[in-house]
Amino acid sequence: MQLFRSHVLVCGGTNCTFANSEKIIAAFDKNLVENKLENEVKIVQTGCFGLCEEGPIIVIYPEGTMYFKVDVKDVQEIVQEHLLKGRLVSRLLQQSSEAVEGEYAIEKSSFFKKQMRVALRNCGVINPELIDEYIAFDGYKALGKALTEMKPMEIIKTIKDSGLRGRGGGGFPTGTKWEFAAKQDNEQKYICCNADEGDPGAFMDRSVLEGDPHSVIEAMAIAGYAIGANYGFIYVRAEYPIAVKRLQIAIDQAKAYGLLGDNILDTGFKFDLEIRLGAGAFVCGEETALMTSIEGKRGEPRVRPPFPAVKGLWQKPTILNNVETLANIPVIMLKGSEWFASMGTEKSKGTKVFAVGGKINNTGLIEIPMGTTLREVIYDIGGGIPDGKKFKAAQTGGPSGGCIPASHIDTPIDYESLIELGAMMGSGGLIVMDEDTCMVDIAKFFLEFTVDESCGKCNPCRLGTRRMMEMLDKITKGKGVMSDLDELENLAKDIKASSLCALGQTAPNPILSTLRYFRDEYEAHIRDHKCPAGSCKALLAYEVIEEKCVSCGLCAKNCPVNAITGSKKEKIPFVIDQDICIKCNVCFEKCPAEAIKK
Amino acid sequence: MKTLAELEAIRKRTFDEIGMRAHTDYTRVVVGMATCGIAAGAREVMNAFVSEIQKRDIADVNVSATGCVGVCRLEPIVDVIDKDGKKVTYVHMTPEKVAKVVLEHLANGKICLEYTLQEEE
Amino acid sequence: MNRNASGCMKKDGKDHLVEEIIARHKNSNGALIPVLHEVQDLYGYLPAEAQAKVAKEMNVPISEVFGVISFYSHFALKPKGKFKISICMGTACYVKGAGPILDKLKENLAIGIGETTADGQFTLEECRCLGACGLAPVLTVNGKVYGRLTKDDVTGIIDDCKRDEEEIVQ
Amino acid sequence: MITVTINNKVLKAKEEQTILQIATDNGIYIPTLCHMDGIHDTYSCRICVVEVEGARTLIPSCASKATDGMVINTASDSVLSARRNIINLLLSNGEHNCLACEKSGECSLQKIAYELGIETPAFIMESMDKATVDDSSVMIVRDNRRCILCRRCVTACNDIACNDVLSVGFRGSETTIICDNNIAMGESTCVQCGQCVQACPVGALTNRKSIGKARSWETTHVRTTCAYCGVGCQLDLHMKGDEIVKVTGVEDALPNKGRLCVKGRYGYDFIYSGERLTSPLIKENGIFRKASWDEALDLVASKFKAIIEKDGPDAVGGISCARSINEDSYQMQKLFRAAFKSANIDHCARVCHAPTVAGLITSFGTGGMTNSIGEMANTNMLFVIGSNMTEAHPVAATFVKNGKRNGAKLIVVDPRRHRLADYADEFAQIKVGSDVAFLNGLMNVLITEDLYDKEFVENCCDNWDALKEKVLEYPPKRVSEISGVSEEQIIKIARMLAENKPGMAMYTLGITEHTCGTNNVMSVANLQMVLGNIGKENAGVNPLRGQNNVQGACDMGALPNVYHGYQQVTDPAAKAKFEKAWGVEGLPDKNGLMIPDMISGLKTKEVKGLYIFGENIVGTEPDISHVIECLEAAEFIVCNDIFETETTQYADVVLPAAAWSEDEGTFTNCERRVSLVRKVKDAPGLAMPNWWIFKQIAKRFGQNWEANSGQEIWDNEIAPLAPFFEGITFKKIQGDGIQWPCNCIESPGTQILHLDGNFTRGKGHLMALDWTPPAEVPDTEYPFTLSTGRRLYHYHTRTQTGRAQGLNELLPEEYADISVEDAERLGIEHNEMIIVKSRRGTVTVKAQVSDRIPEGLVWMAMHYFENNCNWLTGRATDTITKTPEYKACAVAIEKIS
Repeated sequence: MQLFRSHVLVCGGTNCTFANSEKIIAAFDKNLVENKLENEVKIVQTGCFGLCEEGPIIVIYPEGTMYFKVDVKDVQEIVQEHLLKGRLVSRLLQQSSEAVEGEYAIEKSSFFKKQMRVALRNCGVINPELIDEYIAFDGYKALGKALTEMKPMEIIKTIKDSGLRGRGGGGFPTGTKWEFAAKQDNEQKYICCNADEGDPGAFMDRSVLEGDPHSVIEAMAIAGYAIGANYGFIYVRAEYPIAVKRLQIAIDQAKAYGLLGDNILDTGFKFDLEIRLGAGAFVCGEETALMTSIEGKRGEPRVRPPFPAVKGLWQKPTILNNVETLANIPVIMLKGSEWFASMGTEKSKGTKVFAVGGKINNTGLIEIPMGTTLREVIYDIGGGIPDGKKFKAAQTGGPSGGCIPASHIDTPIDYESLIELGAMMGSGGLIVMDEDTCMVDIAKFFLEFTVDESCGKCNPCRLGTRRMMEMLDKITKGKGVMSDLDELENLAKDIKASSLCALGQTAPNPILSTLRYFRDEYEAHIRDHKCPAGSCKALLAYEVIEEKCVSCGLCAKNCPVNAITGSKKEKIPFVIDQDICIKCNVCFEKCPAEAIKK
Repeated sequence: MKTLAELEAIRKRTFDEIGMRAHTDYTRVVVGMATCGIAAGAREVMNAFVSEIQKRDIADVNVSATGCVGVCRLEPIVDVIDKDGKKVTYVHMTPEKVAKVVLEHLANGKICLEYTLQEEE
Repeated sequence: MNRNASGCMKKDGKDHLVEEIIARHKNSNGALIPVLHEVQDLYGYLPAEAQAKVAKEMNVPISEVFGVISFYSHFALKPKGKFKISICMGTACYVKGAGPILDKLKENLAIGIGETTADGQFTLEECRCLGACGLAPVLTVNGKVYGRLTKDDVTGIIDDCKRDEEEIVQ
Repeated sequence: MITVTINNKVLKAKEEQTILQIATDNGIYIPTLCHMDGIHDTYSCRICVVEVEGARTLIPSCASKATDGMVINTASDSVLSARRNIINLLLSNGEHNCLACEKSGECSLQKIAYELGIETPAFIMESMDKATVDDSSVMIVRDNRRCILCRRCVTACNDIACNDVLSVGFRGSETTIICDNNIAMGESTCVQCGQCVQACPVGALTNRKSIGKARSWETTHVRTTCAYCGVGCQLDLHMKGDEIVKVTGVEDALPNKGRLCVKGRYGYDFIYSGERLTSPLIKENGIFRKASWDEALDLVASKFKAIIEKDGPDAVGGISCARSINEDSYQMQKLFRAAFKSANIDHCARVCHAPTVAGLITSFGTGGMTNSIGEMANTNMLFVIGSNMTEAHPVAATFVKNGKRNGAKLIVVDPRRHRLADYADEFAQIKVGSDVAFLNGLMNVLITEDLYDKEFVENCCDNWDALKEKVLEYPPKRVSEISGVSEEQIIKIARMLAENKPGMAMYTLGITEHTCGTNNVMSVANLQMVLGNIGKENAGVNPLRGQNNVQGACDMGALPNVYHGYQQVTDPAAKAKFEKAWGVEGLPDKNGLMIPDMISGLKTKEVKGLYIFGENIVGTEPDISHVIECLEAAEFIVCNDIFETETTQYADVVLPAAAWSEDEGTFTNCERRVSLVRKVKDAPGLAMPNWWIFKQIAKRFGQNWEANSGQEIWDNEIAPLAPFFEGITFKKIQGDGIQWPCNCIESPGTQILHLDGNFTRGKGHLMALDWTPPAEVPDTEYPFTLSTGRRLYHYHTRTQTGRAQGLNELLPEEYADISVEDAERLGIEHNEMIIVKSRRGTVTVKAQVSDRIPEGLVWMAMHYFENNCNWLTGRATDTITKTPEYKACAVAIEKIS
């Protein structure tokens, strides 16, 4: 075993991989050899650090220096300067942080300062493709403890006491779920990991799978021991090739170490698992649909009860846990329920991972204690809204969730407070919207999503979502009438009440939530035929502000449909013919004098 | 199939190797690696630290590089900063001296006064 | 009219490969979807003959096989173009302007979502979140990611593909 | 018991009951669109939602079990609002035009919309793709514009009929019902049983034949028994005036539980055919002329009198009809025995299941199916040998498929890989005619591996040692050589049989139509006794009878050896009993001639007069050329029929008869169930019920029979004169029929024979049987084996199905099925016309190349006359029952050059 003085961790998460991190690794390999540093410095491909906006990211230990938006051509400089000479490459440090010693280190940056990494503890720290590195950070210790020191009921009690709740969105107490399944008298039981992360804009689970796959495997084995199951399935989206690959490597390694299979750690406990790929159906994130899909059928939800813990996969008791939920299990087992319960709020314990996106500076993945306020997330961690725009609302819970308006920005984030606001925790997607975002359009966007992703089994969801989308479409085109709003609300409530599964029951949430906080925007679309955010194309009217027009003619020159007339020579202000205008926004973009309004 | 004991062995061995990423309290060995330092043999000194630490299986020590401290005449310069932030600076270091510093200072907590700046001056 | 009397089936060169796939999965529960994944990898889509083969070999009604295929958007019933342009319509990308990029793509390629250009070169698809929200808005061309796009990038990306194609031809 | 409150009413209910069940039990109405009680639930329509106190959402009452103390409101504002919105959503897309819809008046959507006060849809969904009409199927019109995606049709197709054609395709608002892989229904594997139509709550699936015939409220429903096959399905005839406008299966009725096949549902309209015989016909100078009843009947009576006077009663013969009601067969055998004093009465069981009756009487003591069709869905083992059930007994096959889906093992043994084999756990493709060897092989394994039911064999059976000795001569190796089934598979099947009990054995004509037919039957009986599978529920030997009333015709004594109820004619006590009852003397006390001998007797002049009732023997008897020759040699032939047939051509007098639905009586299905056949219209023209015709002839023989209706014949004669039927009366079988034996009025009938191993004959008789090859085996001149049978869309010689609109379209001509291998070798293309010839004849027929046929086999049917397989079949018969060996003869096939 060779000791290296320095480790260069290169993010191998999807964002950074897409942004070329693999080429960066190759460049490092080449440069280290050229500088004869290959025996002193080790390159490690690791999981997501969270700051995806700034990727590709590399971190150099032992100092913990974090470099952002690293390009292949920067590698030489990093090797020469940092690794060889110990000097920071300050242009690659985060813009806001000053190059004061210590302050550039990963844990001291503002992005990480308010975070608390439990589920993501190993992401960006270990090489996910090496089981030894996972073991080095106490990996499989919890499984060992469970199998040798604890009875199943003690494990369940620990999880119950910790207050851990399902991180997939529902927030059901995990320990209680396990207890149901444990109490079922059945030879065959199953553990399923729900890694069908489908909310648009959410990638927490993928990051865990890519960065720390063994934590999920270990947790599933613990769960299996606790409820008496010896087989598990991990249902992953086919759209996550890196996660699938790393999971498979991890499973193979765990099998090779005897941490999966027969007689685990010589305790006689047997547990095995396999990966099942999703095939592009959002509804399969719903637990009964997921099971139906694993059974090889159309992923349509089933009626509950019976609950999966009683009759799940192939009618056998089955536990489904979300990736993030599982990732918490080993730590809870090692550090104890009290430690976990000490974080968070009264009813929402521990931390929660959010994928923060949209109109925010630090797009990425964050893990915060429950109860952190939205303001802290957006401004302290997220670095605020770009271009000095105003924060309008944050959308959580994806198509099942709702919006938190700016007026509630100081709400502490936990399960209950979000529900109270008409939003929901969901799996952890958090999309930030600024003044340019039209809330009717956002509601329509989510409805288009649910229309596409409704399984089509029950009538309210199959037809009702489409009807609601039609009505929203009408409104965004300025063809709505005021009575539509009541009709919409009424329909939304009935769909919520009568749909078969959670998808249908929550599909109206984006509408109900935006109607609750932004009814005036709806009314403006209907009554004034105006989109206050200037986003709904059909309602825009581009006009030249005469006083500001410098008669340069750039607008007319660039107009694709020749809708703008005027004279550069005679300095006559230009005019847009509304009948011809196709609202392509080109004139607005090209005008040097900001003389065009919409 | 691995046993719990084997698992612990893997844990310890690998942690020694990669533990620097964990950011717990470490004693830091900082080698001045500016041009002047390298010219004076800082690379060799640094490598010596790494291999000696590995040889003696000393945990909780990080070896890292830093830039020019500004006293080029004393290069290679090495700071050993303990967990409480107390700093000892060794100057004119050589690989041979490193062996002693590792054994005395890092392993046994006894400062090798003879190599420190104070002594030099 | 098919009256079940004749069960003759057309054979193609990949028949035995399909059989191999099925044989590998036959003993596992709920194997239909894993099998379809692999068969689609083989053909690039799921042609009717392959559906029939899977149905017969796995002893599943062909109606169920089709029901499953048509349920999941990952499975394709029609062959795709040489270049699969897939634009992310996840929330992050949408909020950051994926819509206008999609419009531009439609305009440039003169096809709608899910369609393939007449020359068989391009298929335009939308997908729900690649999880590359940090690079939003993004699209992929045959898996290659283009991020932080503006609608002005569209023409260039399509030209890139056309150039690649010419290089291959040459 | 639990207590729940529904709409402020406090109700007691059983635990595990759903809210919907409790409401329904208590007369509280909850509307539903998708629910199919006890069959399958999709819970998808959401119309049945109710409000439950404390619940977060509305609760689907069909899916939710009530709990103690539950407080439910079935019509709260929120419930009604949700229902109204859902119905509006359903109405808002597609085209729900009640004016044009077949279903108007019995449409669930229409009904619920009406109840909710919805006059027109509140909105129109414009963004939905327009649904279309699939007009490709012969019998079924799929109007997707009216489809509400309740999926009842999918359930009907997959879980009830198990045809697996319909499924749900696509997703979300694009979801549609698909056939196979989304092809037109008419192009699909759909067998057009119409179960989906019956399940459809709206007008999305309709019977093409019924369109425009009647509005639902104009029709009355008459329950009756199907005119096709031995399952005896219960039908609801939807009548407008005297026209049947639609047929549906009677839900929950025995034996079919609402299920029907394509013939049962759509084969009804032959009775309205313009080709019906409407007047007695007398042949003069080779040409038929119309005659009055008196003239025709006088002529028949005088001719028969003359023959009997001159040549004795043995010179006349009668062939009764297995498609007509029991009362007709009873009257005909009575005519022959009581009026003509002739023993020569038989019927077409001779050509199908006579070996069943003989074999099972020998083995068990009673010649009927031991168990019942419904049990097939509940058993643990389904052993199907020599039976193409999905085509010949489609509704029985649905129960077999249900059984398989419910977890039973299915073993199919047949030379052809027919459709049922696709569902099987094991399919043994045996060589034609190797059944006894194969069955002995199975018993060999059971005995050598000590897997047989020792207790049953010892306590309930006799002749064990002889059987054992014989069976041990058939080790798997030898059996494999004879049957072509591998040793491993023989052993595997035997073990599977032993491991999965109780098990049912089913067979049809693949077993009986052999020179060793009776042995085959007894061999099946042996197997089931060795397994201990007799006298229990979900077990037994279960022959599926061919024609709708072939069981009944046997039961009624239209056989040369028994009076009705299997009372032996050679038994003096029986003779005395019937002489007394019928008020006659000199009933024949010997067994009469069987059909083949009657026919041949015409040529040898032993038989001079033949009375053919409802049978088209020219098409159905083997060796057609021979049959024609014999008929041409006859002195006098009279036919009762409803149509002119190939056989009536040879008659001297043709008497027009009432058809199915034109007379009231009973059919007995293969599970011994006597069910009512009702009259819904008068026979056309002068046509009269058959029993009336026989009665009129008897009158001319000086006998005055009192009974003047089917009911009087049954209640006053058939029931009192046979212990098997004594407890059955017309009154008792107004609903579901009763299975004989039913020996007293209190008895509910007998579902299972030989209960607890108490065989009718005392102990079950184990017959030691040797395998014998078919009479005619392939040689170099005729290198193929021809096996014959029937196909789904037609029934025998098409006298009925050929006149039912649509069935000819579904199967427009005869085929010869040949193997892919032989076709390749001979260069024969699919659908190419070929010549098939045997030592007896030659036909030109279209080749159907199929991978369901093994090399060396040619398979044909008898539906179309010109290329009827019986031009080719031989006259070799079962030694005991004289049942022809339709299943094996040697043929050659040739390309037409």
